[in-house]
Amino acid sequence: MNRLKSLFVPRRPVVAALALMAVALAAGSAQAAENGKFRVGIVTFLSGAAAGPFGVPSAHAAETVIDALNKGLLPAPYNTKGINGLEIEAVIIDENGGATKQVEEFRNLVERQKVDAVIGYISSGDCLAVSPVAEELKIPTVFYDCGTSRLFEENKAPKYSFRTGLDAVVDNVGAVRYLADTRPKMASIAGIQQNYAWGQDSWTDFVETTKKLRPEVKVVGEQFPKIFQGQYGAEISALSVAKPDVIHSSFWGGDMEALVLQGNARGLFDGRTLLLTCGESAMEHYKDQAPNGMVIGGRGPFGAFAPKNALSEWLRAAYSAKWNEQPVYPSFKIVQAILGLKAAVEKAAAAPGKQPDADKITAAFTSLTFESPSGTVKMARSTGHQAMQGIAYGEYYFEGGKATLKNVRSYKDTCVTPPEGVNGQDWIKSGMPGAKCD
Amino acid sequence: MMRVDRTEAWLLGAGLALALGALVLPSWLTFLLTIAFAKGLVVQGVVIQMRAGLVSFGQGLYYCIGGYTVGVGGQMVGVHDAFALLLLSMAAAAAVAMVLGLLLTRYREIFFAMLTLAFSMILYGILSKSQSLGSTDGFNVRAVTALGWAPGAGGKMFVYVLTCGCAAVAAVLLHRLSKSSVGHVCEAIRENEVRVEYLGVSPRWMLYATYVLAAATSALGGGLIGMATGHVDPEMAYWTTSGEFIFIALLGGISHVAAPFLAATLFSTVRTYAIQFVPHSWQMILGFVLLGIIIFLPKGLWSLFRRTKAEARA
Amino acid sequence: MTTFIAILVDGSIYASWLFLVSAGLTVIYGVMRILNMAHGSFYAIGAYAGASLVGWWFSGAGGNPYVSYLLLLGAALVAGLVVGFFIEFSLLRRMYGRDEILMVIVTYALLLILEDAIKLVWGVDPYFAYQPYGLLGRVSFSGLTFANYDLGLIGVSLVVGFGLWLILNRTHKGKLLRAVIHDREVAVAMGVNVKAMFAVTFAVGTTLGALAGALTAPAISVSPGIGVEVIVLAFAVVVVGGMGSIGGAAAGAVLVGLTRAAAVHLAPELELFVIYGVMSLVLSVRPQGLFGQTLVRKI
Amino acid sequence: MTATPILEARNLYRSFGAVTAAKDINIRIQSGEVVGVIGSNGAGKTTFINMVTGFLPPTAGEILFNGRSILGQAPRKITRMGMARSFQVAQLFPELTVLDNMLVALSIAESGYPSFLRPLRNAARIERAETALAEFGVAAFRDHPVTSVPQGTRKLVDIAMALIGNPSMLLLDEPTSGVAVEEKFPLMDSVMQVVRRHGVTVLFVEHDMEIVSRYVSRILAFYAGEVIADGPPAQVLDDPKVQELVVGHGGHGRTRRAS
Repeated sequence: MNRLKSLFVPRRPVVAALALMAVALAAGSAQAAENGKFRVGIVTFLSGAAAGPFGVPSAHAAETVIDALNKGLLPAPYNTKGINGLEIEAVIIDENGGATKQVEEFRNLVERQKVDAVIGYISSGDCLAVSPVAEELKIPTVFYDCGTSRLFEENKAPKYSFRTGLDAVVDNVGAVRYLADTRPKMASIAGIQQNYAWGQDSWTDFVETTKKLRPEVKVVGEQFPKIFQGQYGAEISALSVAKPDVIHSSFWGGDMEALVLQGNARGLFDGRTLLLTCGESAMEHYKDQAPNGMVIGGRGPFGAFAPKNALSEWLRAAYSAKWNEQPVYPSFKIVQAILGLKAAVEKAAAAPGKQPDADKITAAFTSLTFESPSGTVKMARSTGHQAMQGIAYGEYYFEGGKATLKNVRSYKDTCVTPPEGVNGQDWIKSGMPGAKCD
Repeated sequence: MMRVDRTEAWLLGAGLALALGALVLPSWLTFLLTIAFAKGLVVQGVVIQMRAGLVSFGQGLYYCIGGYTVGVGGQMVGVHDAFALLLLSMAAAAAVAMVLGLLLTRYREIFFAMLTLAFSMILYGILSKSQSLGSTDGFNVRAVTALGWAPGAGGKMFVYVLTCGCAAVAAVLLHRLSKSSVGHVCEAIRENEVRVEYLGVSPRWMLYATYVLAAATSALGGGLIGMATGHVDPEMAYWTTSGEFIFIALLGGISHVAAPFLAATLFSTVRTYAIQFVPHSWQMILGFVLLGIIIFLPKGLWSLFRRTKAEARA
Repeated sequence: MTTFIAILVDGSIYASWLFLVSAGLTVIYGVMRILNMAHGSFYAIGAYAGASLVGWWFSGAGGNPYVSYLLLLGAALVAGLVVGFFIEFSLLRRMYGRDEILMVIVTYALLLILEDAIKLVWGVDPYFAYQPYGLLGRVSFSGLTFANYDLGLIGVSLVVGFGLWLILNRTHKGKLLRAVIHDREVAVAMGVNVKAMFAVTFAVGTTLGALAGALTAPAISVSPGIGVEVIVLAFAVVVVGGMGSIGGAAAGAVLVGLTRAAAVHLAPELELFVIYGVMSLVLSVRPQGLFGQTLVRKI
Repeated sequence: MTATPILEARNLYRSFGAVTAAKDINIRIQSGEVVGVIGSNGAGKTTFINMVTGFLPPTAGEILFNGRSILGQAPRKITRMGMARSFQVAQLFPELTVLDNMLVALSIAESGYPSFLRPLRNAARIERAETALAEFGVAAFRDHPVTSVPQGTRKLVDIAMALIGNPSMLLLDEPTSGVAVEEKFPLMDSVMQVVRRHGVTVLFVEHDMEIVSRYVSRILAFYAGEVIADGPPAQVLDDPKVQELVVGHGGHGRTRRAS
């Protein structure tokens, strides 16, 4: 053994292996994007549970809109080709696998793929982890979906990080306002949330807002099943026993659809209102398995809640022509991010066909106002890095074989967004001072 | 005893060369290597146990403890010194391992594997419930200092050099362990536990020591990864993370102390390219690679080097 | 009282689901000593197969809606047997006699492959097969409403459990199988064709997994990742009950199911820990699980 | 026989469910004796060794080693007190070399707390291990992995490992089982030579009457968990009960023919 082992002193192998790996890595490292194209990293879930409801509709919409932009097919003001005349080249990356991996992949995107900007991130954990790296690497990064309030609380002076989606506080303040307006007799609420940050935060925001707007309402039950549990037999019984008037849930994806299906089959929603803050994302899936009158939201004026304008009509038509289904809110959100980036770059550019540097892009993006399928977007919070928009809720009805929205109510941005520099949770607790709702 | 043998000289040399590489390597590569070597350290924890015949499907537990200790130390306790944080990580992991080890060392084989998995999932559950620690979103790790010096903008470079240093020193120590009496006794336990008992030493005590040592080693890796990525979250303790460590351990094999580092580098590289070129089915590629290794290279990639050497000699 | 009944019924429904999910896992382990990490993928395959077949039936192809139950069973049977035999034949057959723990890792690789294969076949969009779920109506008692389909699940798992028991204890093949479980070397010496036995066992195990998936499909949205969530649960149940024991899986399922239902109703914040808590507790008292046998080493 | 016996068993009982593997066993062995244990399969010989070495707790009874009770002690503790054993099937570390097997045994014998950093292989240890291997005539297999050495060599290594801690008493569990017939006597010769040189008290279990009677001064005959005879070989082997229950059952004619 002694002699055998000494045969294998790892001299050359180590060197050889390292050399091999270095060669492999170097060979694969892409040439800089100085190929006359504008290279964008797109990061969204292509696998795992968030792929179906969010990631893939986002990736599909990104593909559709980037394709159309490169051909100059979008309506004004985006009828110029590509981004500032440069062809857009997208590098799509799977967001699955946790924050550590995402930080690694983000660095690869920037340093090896030499992307000019990154758009992406659904998971709040990924946003929180990536944002400081974006600042470190000085690369314009647009977070399009994650809703955590902590994004610009941990990254207090963002320069390269932008969020064109809304803070999750907006979802729940809007939800309570909708219930207060449409369900004046509501006396008790209960919640069922996935047991992770999103679900916990959503429920806290919802309950605290309810306490301020409708102090007489009682919280009669709360359930926190494990995320992706899929079976809610016991939770549904527990909620039935609690007999709430309104059941609030921040569920999404397969969990949400399973909850609706199982609860509906067991009569949980008979004579009660179910409110789903992410409900719009599965609008085409419920069919007659969801109760009519179920309140759903789209995390802003997105998807079915988007206003009628040239851009939203174009998106609906182009998306359904290509993918055979209606675009849902994540599709709208990623398009909004891409268009925001285009607007910023073109504002920063000295001349068409020229690529402004990252600092110019971010300077132009800050406090930018741009058009999107969801209407006009103002980057008006977190000193110009956080989009500010209103939100809408409505009731789901399945009639004549078609899903429709009724009783849609929109709440304007100033009604649901905390003032600049105020933490969302603190704002709610202090009774939402300064909210303008008319 | 303190003489440095050839392997050790090579390990230290490689560590030094790689650390100096910080000057010339592109920064994405140094980052990839930081993660790979730090993961390699976590995998060393898996490998130490594998040598003794135990396969932990929950090494993510200590990886996560290491990462969170660095995070909490910087964010909430106010310890910013990298060395102090890493020592704290290892101490925290060792403390937890000392308690859990009492129970776990009663189990072998898949029972051990499943119980380690369960404990790691319990930590995942606790962290997911802890809103003050950011629940499932986790939280960001503060930039670290080194003995009063703040690397500032060069922070990532510093973490890279630190990782190279930790990896090299750990590799030397683990190399010594593998050559030591305990290292061989652990192999003997894997082969025949009853006989070890009859020779006059407690296999359980040996496994206990191994378990605690493995925990500390993995926590060191976890701490370094926390510093490098600047973020920690409960996913670190999820069982699929531990699965990845086993993957890397098998990729490298357990016969040489450098193998986990090489395997981790290869793993990161393969995965990066798989994600880039086949974003929809990179897991499948990993699965086939794993099967291929089990079937064709049962002793890990390292056996390739051994084989070519042996053939050259013959 | 309502809460108590709710715990009992919810617990039983959940337990019967857990049993269906873990029965295949424990059968495979008992006979082949393979702790199959890819079991969740077979569950997912069954769910997808069932959902797509039922979806097709209701999207105009079919007539009688009640046929959909047969379609679910058929889908599980075909998918489970085909995939099971294929994997046994192409992969596992080459690996018998290897270390137990190595087989865990082999099946882990299988899990990685199957998860993406499922995605390649069915895509990431969810599949629905909700019609069979509502078809049976619901029943109300003491202020609670339950779906008859869920209650039917209890019956199905009783049938599956009893069927397995019957096969193992009352048929010749089953007795041979028990001989293999008890002592493989002796069984080989007795002339039992262990290879064929293994192939059949594996296929039966995967079919049970697929059956669990197909029967669950109507109540859920069949989407990527459902398999991975199931596997840890099934492990917990099997480990609690004693690996390789059918009765153990049943006992484990009942214990975990009732405890979890009780937690949901009485202490929702503990729900997340219930399963691992039960598992750690049982194992620290009885390392081999409730019904497991301790192996005494001969020296 | 007034000196304290090195090993004494008093009223030992052991049952496995309904099966009684040891029934009221009373044995006293004096230092320096070489005692043989005979009995057919299942007579309780190995159970006796397992109980004495702490591997198996007796259901009832008392075991004294050098006058001290060792009941409830772990095998490693008993080994450290000076009672070593070998195994019916050689218990080695198959993937390690013969030398490494010895070195592991040696390093454990040297200290109950082996070192984490000091190498297993050092000159002094290797020399001692080689000497021990040479004593048994198996030094040639030094660098072979155990899996590749013949059965007889494995048995010898197994015994060498038991002896390396300088025990005062050695229990040999069927040292010649699994060994080719023609190797049995040479193997026993070399074993007995070494143990005599070390002055170790030996108790050995053996099927083969001829081997037993050749090397021992006293025989214990086991039958169904009981000691049915105890005395010098000639006396025990002539005992009609032993003739009927042990020798008749053993079917050891083959060894006789071979020799």
